[in-house]
Amino acid sequence: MFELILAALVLPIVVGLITLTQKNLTTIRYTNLAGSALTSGIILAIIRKITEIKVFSSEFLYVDYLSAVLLLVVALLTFTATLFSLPYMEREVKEGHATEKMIPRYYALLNLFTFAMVSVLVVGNLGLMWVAVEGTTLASALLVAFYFNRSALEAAWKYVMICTVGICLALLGTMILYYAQVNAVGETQALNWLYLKQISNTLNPTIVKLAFVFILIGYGTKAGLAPMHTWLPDAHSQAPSPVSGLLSGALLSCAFYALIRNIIIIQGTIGTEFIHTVLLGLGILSVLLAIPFVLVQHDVKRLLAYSSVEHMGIIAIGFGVGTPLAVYAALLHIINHAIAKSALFYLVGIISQEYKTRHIKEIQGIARVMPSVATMFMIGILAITGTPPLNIFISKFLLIMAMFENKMWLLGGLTLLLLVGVFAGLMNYALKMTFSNVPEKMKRANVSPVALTAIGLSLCLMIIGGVYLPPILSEILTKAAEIVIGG
Amino acid sequence: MTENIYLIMLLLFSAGILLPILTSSSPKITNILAHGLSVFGCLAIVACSVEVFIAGGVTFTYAMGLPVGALIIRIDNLAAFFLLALGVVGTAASIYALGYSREYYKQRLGLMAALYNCFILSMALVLTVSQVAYFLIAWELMTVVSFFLVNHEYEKTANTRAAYKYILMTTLGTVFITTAFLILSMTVHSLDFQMFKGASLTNTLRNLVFFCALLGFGTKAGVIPLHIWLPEAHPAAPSHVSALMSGIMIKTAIYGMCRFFLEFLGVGPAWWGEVVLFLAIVSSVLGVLYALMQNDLKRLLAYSSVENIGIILLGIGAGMVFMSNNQPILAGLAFVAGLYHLFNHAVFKSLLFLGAGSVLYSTHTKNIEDLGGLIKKMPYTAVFFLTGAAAISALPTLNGFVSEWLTYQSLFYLPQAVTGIIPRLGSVILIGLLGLTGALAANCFVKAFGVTFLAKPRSKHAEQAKEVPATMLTGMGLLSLMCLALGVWPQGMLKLLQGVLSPFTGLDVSTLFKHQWYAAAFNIPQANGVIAMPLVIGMLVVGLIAAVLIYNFNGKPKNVEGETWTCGIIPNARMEYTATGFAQPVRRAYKAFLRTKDTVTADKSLNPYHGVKMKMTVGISYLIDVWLYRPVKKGILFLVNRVKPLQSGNLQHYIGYVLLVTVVILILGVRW
Amino acid sequence: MTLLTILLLAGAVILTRVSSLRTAVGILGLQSVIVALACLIFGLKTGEFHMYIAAVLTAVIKVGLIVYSLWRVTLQLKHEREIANFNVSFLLAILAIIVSYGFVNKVLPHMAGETLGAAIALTMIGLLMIIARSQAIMQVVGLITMENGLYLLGLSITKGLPLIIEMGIFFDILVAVVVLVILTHRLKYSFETTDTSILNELKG
Amino acid sequence: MSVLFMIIQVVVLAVLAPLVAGVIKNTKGKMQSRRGPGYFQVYYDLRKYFKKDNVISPTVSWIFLAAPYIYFATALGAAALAPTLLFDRGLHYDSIFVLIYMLALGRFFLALASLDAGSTFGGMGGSREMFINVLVEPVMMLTLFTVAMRANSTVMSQMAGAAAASGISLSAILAAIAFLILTVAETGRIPLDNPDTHLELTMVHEGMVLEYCGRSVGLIFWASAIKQLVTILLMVNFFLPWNPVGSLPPVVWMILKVLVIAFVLAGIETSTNKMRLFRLPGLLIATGCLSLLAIIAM
Repeated sequence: MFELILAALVLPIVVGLITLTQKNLTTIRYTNLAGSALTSGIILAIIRKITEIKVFSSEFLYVDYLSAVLLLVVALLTFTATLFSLPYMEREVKEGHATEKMIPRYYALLNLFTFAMVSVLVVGNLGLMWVAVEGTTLASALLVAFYFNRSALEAAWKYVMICTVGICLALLGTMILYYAQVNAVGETQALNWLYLKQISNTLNPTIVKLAFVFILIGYGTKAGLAPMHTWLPDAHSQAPSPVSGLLSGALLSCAFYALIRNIIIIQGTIGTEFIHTVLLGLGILSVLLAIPFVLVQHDVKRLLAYSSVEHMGIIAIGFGVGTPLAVYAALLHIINHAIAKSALFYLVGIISQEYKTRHIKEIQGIARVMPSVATMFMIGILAITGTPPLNIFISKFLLIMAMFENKMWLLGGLTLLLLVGVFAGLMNYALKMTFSNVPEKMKRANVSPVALTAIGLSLCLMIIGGVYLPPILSEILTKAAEIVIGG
Repeated sequence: MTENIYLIMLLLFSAGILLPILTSSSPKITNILAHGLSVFGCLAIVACSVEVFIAGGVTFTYAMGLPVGALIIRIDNLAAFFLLALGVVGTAASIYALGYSREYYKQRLGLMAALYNCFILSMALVLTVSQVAYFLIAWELMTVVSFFLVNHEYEKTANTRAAYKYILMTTLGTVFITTAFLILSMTVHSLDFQMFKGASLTNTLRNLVFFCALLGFGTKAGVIPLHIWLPEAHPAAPSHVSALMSGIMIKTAIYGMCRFFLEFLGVGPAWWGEVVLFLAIVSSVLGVLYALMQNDLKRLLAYSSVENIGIILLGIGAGMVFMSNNQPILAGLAFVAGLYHLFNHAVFKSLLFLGAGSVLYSTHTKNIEDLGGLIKKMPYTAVFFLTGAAAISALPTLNGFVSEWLTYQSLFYLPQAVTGIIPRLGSVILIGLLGLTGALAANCFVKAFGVTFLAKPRSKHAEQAKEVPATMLTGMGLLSLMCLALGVWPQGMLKLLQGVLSPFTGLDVSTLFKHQWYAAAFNIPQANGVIAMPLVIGMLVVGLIAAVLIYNFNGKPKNVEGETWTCGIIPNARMEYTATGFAQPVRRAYKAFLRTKDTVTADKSLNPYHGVKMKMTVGISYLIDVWLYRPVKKGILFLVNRVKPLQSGNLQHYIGYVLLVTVVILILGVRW
Repeated sequence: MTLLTILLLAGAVILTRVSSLRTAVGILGLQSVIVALACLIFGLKTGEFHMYIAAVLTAVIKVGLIVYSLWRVTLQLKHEREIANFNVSFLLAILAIIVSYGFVNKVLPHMAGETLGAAIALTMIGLLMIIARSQAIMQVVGLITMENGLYLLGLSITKGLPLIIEMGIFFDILVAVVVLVILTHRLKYSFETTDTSILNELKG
Repeated sequence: MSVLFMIIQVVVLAVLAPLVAGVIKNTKGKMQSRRGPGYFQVYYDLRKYFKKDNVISPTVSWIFLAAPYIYFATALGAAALAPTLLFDRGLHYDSIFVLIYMLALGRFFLALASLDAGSTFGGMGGSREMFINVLVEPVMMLTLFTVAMRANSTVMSQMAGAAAASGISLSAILAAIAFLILTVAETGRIPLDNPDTHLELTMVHEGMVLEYCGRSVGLIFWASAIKQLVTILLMVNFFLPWNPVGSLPPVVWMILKVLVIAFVLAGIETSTNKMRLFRLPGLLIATGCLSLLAIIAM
């Protein structure tokens, strides 16, 4: 097990280094494809192993079902993102948005990013977890700024600044938590998650509550919860599309994972009431704040970014409701959202490359320019808006069901209504882009099969996820939910 | 047995969904395969419901790999009744589609055919699934599939807008449906419909469920003021799909209401019924009024669907009032009336849509101002359309008449059931308004048929019209026969409805109908009534014979040709009375409701006195839009534009937000 | 120790009044030196070995690399000056110090070492600089100041975080500064200025 | 048995209908200080019509040809259902709604026929006829409702019985007035319509049948006469059911009352002048209010 985890951590670094040394683009492509495939394979192996040994913990590493859920997300997205990057970056070079010598840097950073995210998920020490989360920011910052044009720089600057300020608050929180630990039991096993979990009820509630606030804000900023989400639309819209997919699908989820890890300990000390209330509040606020920007939007990638804010809100609501069912739903929602949203970002990548713009008004008649892409796009939009029989509906429905089970009639109804608001915006623009008349300069285009494969993979998962959930996955989620509840 | 038929049905439709996509190379094969399969699928549906009526209801569950529980299929009489309607209309529509699809050989036929099959399947699922999660899945599937069908001809941007309006409204409706279902299921801690009966709810929750169900299903049914999507979406879809949408899909909403109001919620307070009645009468009067104003044939039909949903709900609402007033027999009568009209409307409205489709097929225009004289070009279509028009105007010996009569009968006893002067007076006026609806409907369909099929062709399209292929005629013929059969011999359907309604508490249909072979007679404590269709037919036939005899009393007359009298000028098509002109008196009399905006433009250059080339454009604006939807839209946009500046692009602000929320939560934490 | 604290705060306060980037970076270096010294003193007090390492790391990374890289950039930004209302931020900085000391003495007197208040004050001033300054370099300086504050806080409430974590944090700060320096570089390159107040194109 | 009664009734009414029409025409003449056509004039007209041949426009379709038969047939049907003195015919098939929809059927086809010829006048007539029907139908329902509520049944024989049983009351009188106006409307007379105008633009019912000639027109006029008699019978049996005590048998009373109504109609037609089409809604709304008052007063 240890070896596996180590491999999963080292492999991306190695691939990254190889990439930097290589000049030949083809080799780079194949190395990275192979590398990502191998990484995903290893991660899946880890998950498989977890289902047998339930939990693995060493001095600094800790993996259990909860990490497994997120590892699954990272595994899937790393692979699809890399696969999609191949044709995408090729085209970028052809279009002249990027030069050939930027390509190695891109792939190297991509691998670094993967490494950072995996390390967030496998470390068992809250301090190191903080380090890793900050690491993801730094690794992705240069990816966001990849094109080094004005708006990309602006986005990256804001991204780093806001996230670092936020993450500093998280550091403060972590320190306070450590202080609580020191006061309670001394310095042994500082910030070791497992240990803290065991002794959580001995900590001083007031201090821990203080810590919670800072940790929540810090990781919440990274997870894109409103109103700390402000960096998100900029970064997502300026990064290269595969990276946008990763950011939205994997990074946000990883930040959320860090938050949850902390909360598991904190709720052992101060109880769940305050935590749940705050999470519910932020969740609703995120959904609410996303709506106006989805209803009136000019940039298609920002549109998707705000929908990510909304979905993070939904997940927050899930953890805020806090019943086993709700948490189960929230975790499932993390997976579903990651798959669907990344696929959508890839699609938008293709579309914006074809139309040479991200302006919704100028993207018209996809259905007649790229029928296959249009079909996938509509399916993706339907999925992301939680329409059956696609995967997100299942988690959405379970979540709402959990709310009603908790006698939250009005909150549940309100959430449903808000989702309609988002639906209205997304559907409106999706229809305008897909079915309107084609501008004369556009003619029927053919899309790279590799890209379609990458998206098709996610699409299959979406459709299957809508009608069938593998029992093994269901078991993982149930156990993970138990861990979150603190059972 | 039933289960096997059901599975076969599923199989057929699944094949119907897959094959067209695979064989999309040759449209002819696709067409025959897909619609052939759907014909058999619909027959299977009919068989299924018949089997249920004979052998009794069935329940079977399939464990699915989803965390939302097992799939429960339950077909009781109520479901079977709706399935029957679906099967009959579906069969006709599918046969019709065999011919009609030629229109789409160059327009993504494979996709359309697949969606068509999926559409029928989803409706069948909606009617049979008896578990909340899967019901919602089927419901949404139905919406989405029909949405793509509405959007099928996206070459016209208007269709896309219609589709958007449609899916937005229905999604909004689904919110309320979900809420209603989840409140119920979470109080009984089960997703199975069967458990909902007599769920112990507090009054507030009970009313909440009622309203959510009413709003949610009302949206799908197209009840005013939630109807705005309907007149946009139904015309946009391919005609055989419009037929199914108007004929069956909006009825699935009524099915949902029946489930809630009859089964789940049980007998409710009287005001529930009164609310339903109010919505119903508003829908029927405004619906038919707007229908009369339309010149687009399919839009006209769509609005008349709104009207007929209103009439159906009149029956159901009256039934609810009677139930709460503890008059089970009258309640039974009212529900029978409602459901009978539902079935009838399913039949003749789809017939009319298919007719409109045939007109579209051979003239390629829906604007009746450009039509005329088609009765000579396409005689059979004309006969079928006339049957539908007469039936929907509730003329005797056709099915519409029977259900209309039953509705009148049940409404007649309403004033004695309701309490309070306002409801009492209201229920009296109700009858007057229903009369008004009937008269307007007759007016509307005289216009529709007369202008479309009679007199001289008004345009080239109409002149070059040809009779449609046999398959399409067969489809329409089938439904026309149904219209006649259900009118001439209502006993069968009434017996069926007795079976459908008997299991529900609060109403009593056992003693309702004395089944003479010749008369649908009902007797209730207050009084009794007979409707002897054979007698009515007899009178008409005897009358006709008498008329013919008298006509030819002194030998056969000699018929001489002579031009129509138009003060001595040779008449041409431009002198004919137009559809707009035909509707003008009502238009003017009901200005207040229609908010007519008419403008006359004349080119005064040649003749400064009254000008030449006079042109009149007439328009009406819809109250609901003006009073409800536009303000809401404005308000939302206003809020949006107030909120958007938050994302100001200024880093300092952003960090400010972070600190602000930190402080707020800190304070919260301290105060906790 | 008290002397160091006073120096530290004085430096921070002065930091809010400088308009030249290089001066700011210089003061930052000074500040980092003080922090390193503080760390050393803590080490001497507690005899914790890893404190020494932490001190060394601070010296090497914060004083050495970070200041160096920032200095490098500022060399290219000859004509960049901070233009902001110094008086306001100055007063705010003073206020921050008063508030934080008041807070410490009121709320948690039992742990009112000299440094805690200073640490909080330093953090707040750092944040203040990020918000109130528009020069990229100034914001970075603010960030480091904030981080210094946090570090000091860690030192004063606990005896510093475990070494491995400390190293991670140091590493992160280093990388962050490198990234920010690159970005600043590019800003200069494509906007001809490093005044971040013009970075407000991405809206809505 | 009841069927036999029915046939007798149909024959009698069909035969007498033209006479009533004649009486009205004659009285009108007298009131306008003319001699007026003889009582039997309508019979002569009909005989003449049925001798004539047809001129048929090439525009028309089978609808045009079939309409007169259907119109006549529905009139006979109405006659068969109309309430006469043979109250309570065992079976309750004679629902008021059946009668109303019988008439509706005839109207429907006549309106279609009016469009079929493709002349402006026909269309105009049809449109107006349907419009007036839109105004009349709801009021008709309400007014009949007053009686039906008294009988607590919509079966005409029972309604007539109940009406006869109940004494003179305010509500009854109001309803009677309302229905009188409706009778005028249904029989297509001034002030709603002008049966013997010769100017196409003022025609309503006449406009619809303008294109007919010969035997068809004979059928239509006869049917209209029957319809008129049926309406008057409704008036008599539902709204004037009271027979002043006397030795005369009820049949005589009924005939007398029919004649009285005929005179009244003639009187109205002489004394008022035709309203503009768009004044009619006001009139009929007023009528509707009358019948509502009648219901409230009950």
